[in-house]
Amino acid sequence: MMDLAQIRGDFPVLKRLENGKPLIYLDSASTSQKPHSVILAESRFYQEQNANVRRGIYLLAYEATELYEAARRRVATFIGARSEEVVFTRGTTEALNLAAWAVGETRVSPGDRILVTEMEHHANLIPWQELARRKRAELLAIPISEEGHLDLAAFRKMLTSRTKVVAVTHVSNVLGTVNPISDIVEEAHGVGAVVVVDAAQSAPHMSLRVTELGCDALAFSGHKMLGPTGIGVLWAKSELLEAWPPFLTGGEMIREVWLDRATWADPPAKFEAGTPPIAQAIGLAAAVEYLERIGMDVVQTHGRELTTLALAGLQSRPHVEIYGPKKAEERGALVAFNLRGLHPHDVATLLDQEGICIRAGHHCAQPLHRRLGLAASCRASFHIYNTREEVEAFLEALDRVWEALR
Amino acid sequence: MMDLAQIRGDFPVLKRLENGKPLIYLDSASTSQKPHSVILAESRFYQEQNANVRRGIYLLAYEATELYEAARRRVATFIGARSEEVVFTRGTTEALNLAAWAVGETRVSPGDRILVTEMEHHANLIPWQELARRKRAELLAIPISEEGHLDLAAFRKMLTSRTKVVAVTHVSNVLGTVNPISDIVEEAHGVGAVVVVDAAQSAPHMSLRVTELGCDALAFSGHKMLGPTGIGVLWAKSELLEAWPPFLTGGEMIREVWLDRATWADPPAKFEAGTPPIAQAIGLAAAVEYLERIGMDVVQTHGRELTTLALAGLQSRPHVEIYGPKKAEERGALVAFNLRGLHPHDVATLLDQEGICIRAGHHCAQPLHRRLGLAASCRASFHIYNTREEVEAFLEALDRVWEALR
Amino acid sequence: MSPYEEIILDHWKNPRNKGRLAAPDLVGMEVNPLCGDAVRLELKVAQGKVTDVRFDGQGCAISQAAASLLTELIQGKSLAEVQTLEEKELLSALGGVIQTRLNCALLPLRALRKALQKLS
Amino acid sequence: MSPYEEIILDHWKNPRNKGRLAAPDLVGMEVNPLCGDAVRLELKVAQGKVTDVRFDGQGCAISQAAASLLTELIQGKSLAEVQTLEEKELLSALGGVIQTRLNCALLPLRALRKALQKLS
Ligand SMILES: Cc1ncc(COP(=O)(O)O)c(C=O)c1O
Ligand SMILES: Cc1ncc(COP(=O)(O)O)c(C=O)c1O
Repeated sequence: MMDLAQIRGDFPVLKRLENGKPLIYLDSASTSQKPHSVILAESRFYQEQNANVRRGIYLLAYEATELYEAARRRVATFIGARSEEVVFTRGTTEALNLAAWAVGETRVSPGDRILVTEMEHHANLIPWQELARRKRAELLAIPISEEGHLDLAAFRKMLTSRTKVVAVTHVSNVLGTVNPISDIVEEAHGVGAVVVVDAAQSAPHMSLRVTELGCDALAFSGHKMLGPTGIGVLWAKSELLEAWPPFLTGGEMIREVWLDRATWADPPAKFEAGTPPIAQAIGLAAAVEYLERIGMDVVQTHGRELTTLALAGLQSRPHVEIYGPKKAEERGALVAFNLRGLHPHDVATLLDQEGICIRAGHHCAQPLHRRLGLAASCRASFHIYNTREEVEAFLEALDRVWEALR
Repeated sequence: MMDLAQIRGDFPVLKRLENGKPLIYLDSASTSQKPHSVILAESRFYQEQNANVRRGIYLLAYEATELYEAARRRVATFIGARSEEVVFTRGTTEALNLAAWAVGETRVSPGDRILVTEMEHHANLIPWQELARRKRAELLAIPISEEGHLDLAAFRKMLTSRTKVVAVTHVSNVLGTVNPISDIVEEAHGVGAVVVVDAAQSAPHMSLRVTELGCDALAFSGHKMLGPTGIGVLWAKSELLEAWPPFLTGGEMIREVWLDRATWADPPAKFEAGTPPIAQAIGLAAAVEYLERIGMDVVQTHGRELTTLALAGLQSRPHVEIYGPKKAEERGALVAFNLRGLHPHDVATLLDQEGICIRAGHHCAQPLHRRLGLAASCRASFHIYNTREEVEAFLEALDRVWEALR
Repeated sequence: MSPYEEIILDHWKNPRNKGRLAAPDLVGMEVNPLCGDAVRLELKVAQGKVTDVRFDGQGCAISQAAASLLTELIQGKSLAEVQTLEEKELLSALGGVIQTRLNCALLPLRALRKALQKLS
Repeated sequence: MSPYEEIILDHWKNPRNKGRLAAPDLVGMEVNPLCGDAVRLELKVAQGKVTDVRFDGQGCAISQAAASLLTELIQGKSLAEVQTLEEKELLSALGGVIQTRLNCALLPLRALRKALQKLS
């Protein structure tokens, strides 16, 4: 179905050694590796078509603009959206800051309620804290169950006519939980709240259809989905983009400017002040093309297969504690865990000696770790280039870590 | 002194044809072309060292972090600053938005005064308009003389104890004027105002020493100085960075996070929320290295030589109107002009037919064009890869445009 | 050296129907903020036909020539015909327009569509 | 398979001078927000000498072993010696530390420096 050897051949970094061993990269949830086609798309742009966009009327600039806007169309198609609704940002974080700011300017008044969840990444938490502070609004977090699912009954009770926005992650970067976005949207829309979705961990691994999710805005990063650093996407419904004031101001987002005032261009340009990450948008389009060629269903199935294997292996080891849902079907392609009594850093360092890269820390989710009673955890995460053999090697190495440090 | 043929060989795009003619790229003030070494630095990172920074403790992530921080150190040295004072942003526009926002949060109250100039790029104008609106402060623009110099006498009169910030461009992207930053700083500091400098057009062309300029903050873009898109720099004095609240919030910029509040990391991390443009920072460092190898003095001399030639040629044609200082020594490496009665777009299109790329429009400086009584202008701008022959070809082609359309 | 067709140069140097109408029935105005090009179209309509038309504006040769030519294209036509006028008709009447400047050529057509909006 | 020197494992599994002092003269505390590692150092000082020392903390093997070893290194030393203790002395006493983890190893030294700050 999917030729893993060929796919691995597309990722140059996999030829590298890590501490003298073949690299086993299990940290794609932090950032993914990049295929040749993405690296080439960027360098080819610089070598053959580099010019600023939207400004010049010479052919070179025309071609650059066409490539940039074609990238927008490709990303829009990837998530089932219209291209006027796709705003390029530096990444998920900037996209969520923009959304939180704009929702605040247009919908939140003192005393209003903002909902987040206990499992949010800092990127989908602190911007809302700042908004709550700025607007003197109330910030509440939807609690999670022991297994790491959102407590939807508690959520329903938190919804009031003053609830203006629900900010929720699609897939938790620690628990792996896939949240029921369309259910959340239905409830939230019932009280007139908008739903902002952090898709940083879902966009790389599953077919997203914003119309089916039903949410009002959605953010993700290029670098986690085989694309370059420095590029991300904020999608939002046209009505919102029309209503929202610009977040950053400057060149390219204006209609007319006087010394004392200015009027704005139409979305998405309104939200793209200054020279955008042009080469990076083109690189992201190449990543989308690569993923689509494999097929997002195949990508998701592959991730689930490796997660199933990892979950089973970890569960069979009594000294391992796993966080989040126990079934791979309820998860993204990642598993967070701890070895009893061992610090995640020590585990990660010892695995790295065998060429295995996992993440150790709080994964930008301190409140969640506090909720779980942890300072930190280990996390193994997978993408299309990982193999069953790598997961098995990881599990075996984990036993040697346990032997060495227990 | 400088081997121009060799330098041109370093820029792959120069081998391209434009409308069937050898490309003569005279729009570097909009975005510069990139040498091999910059393109390679980025792709090599993706091929050999790609990982997220600051987070992982495996070797790959350690190397990526080292490269990212080494890039910061190199950029700091390039402008004579300390690396803790260098914040990576997407570009000048984001950097100036950050500065305007933070200055506003820490120094500007209702009734205070903000100074800009009549020659600002929208990027160093609209963020201050927005700040003035938000804080109900007064925004005034320092006027310019007929020749395009700042009216320093008028500036002095505008300084009061309520003047909190002066935002000024180092080099105008239309007039070419090099503004006397240290004089402006001395006056501004006299009333306790901070000075924010837009160095988008100076950083690519001259040796910058922030301590000699004396300003409090300074912004520039990678893509205009042979570096990648998607990366820029905000430099600011440590005291300011310490005092300023963060602009974007999320991962990597925190110390501790609870569900309802958070504390911040030290600068520069405090201002770099989320995954930064890692490959782009590394690419920018390669651009700095390239420029330093040639020598910024040589870069400046070369730009001045071409500008002298262009100015003389344009001045000798009675149907050409030139904007800005008449002497190349008072200018950056660019010239804006018009052919009497012809629209800049038509001029640019006809030149493009001969392979010559110039910019036509308002160059993101509508108020300046209004001040000059123009809807738009043509602009030719130069960088290290341009030759005297190209400038001559441009001048000759301009005569043919005049013949065809007059 | 001109990539501009003769017809563009001709309409640019000798614009047709330039000016204003005393009491137009339909008016449409479009501006390109990137370059300041502006076109205003005024139409007089009687019995479902365009009986008179004027354009006014400023800008590049292509936008102004296109505006001038457009007035000729719609003069005397039925509103139905004018409403279905396609981009490619204007472009081919101009003898073809270089791709980098399509926006300039289509500016008058956008002004026309704005004018017609008031009908529906 | 351990890249950790025996001495690190030894100090980690059998920490020396762990706990608190009744009435410390100097106290320093450091936290690494990225991983939650924390080290607290307490010193008793008499006649310019460290007469007693304790550490407390939580975290990875390297940070905790380094803290334990550091207490041994400074116990009984003059304040002058303690103040000039260099990073490399601690690192070599630990038998060398892997580059990716230098931060962990140096956390206790930063806590010590914080404690000593109160002297100057
Ligand atoms: C003087 C000046 N300031 C600011 C900018 C904005 O830079 P960027 O688009 O890279 O953010 C430019 C370039 O367009 C400029 O010339
Ligand atoms: C769930 C989630 N949200 C947001 C982010 C932030 O993404 P970025 O750092 O690309 O802005 C991440 C990745 O770190 C994430 O996993």
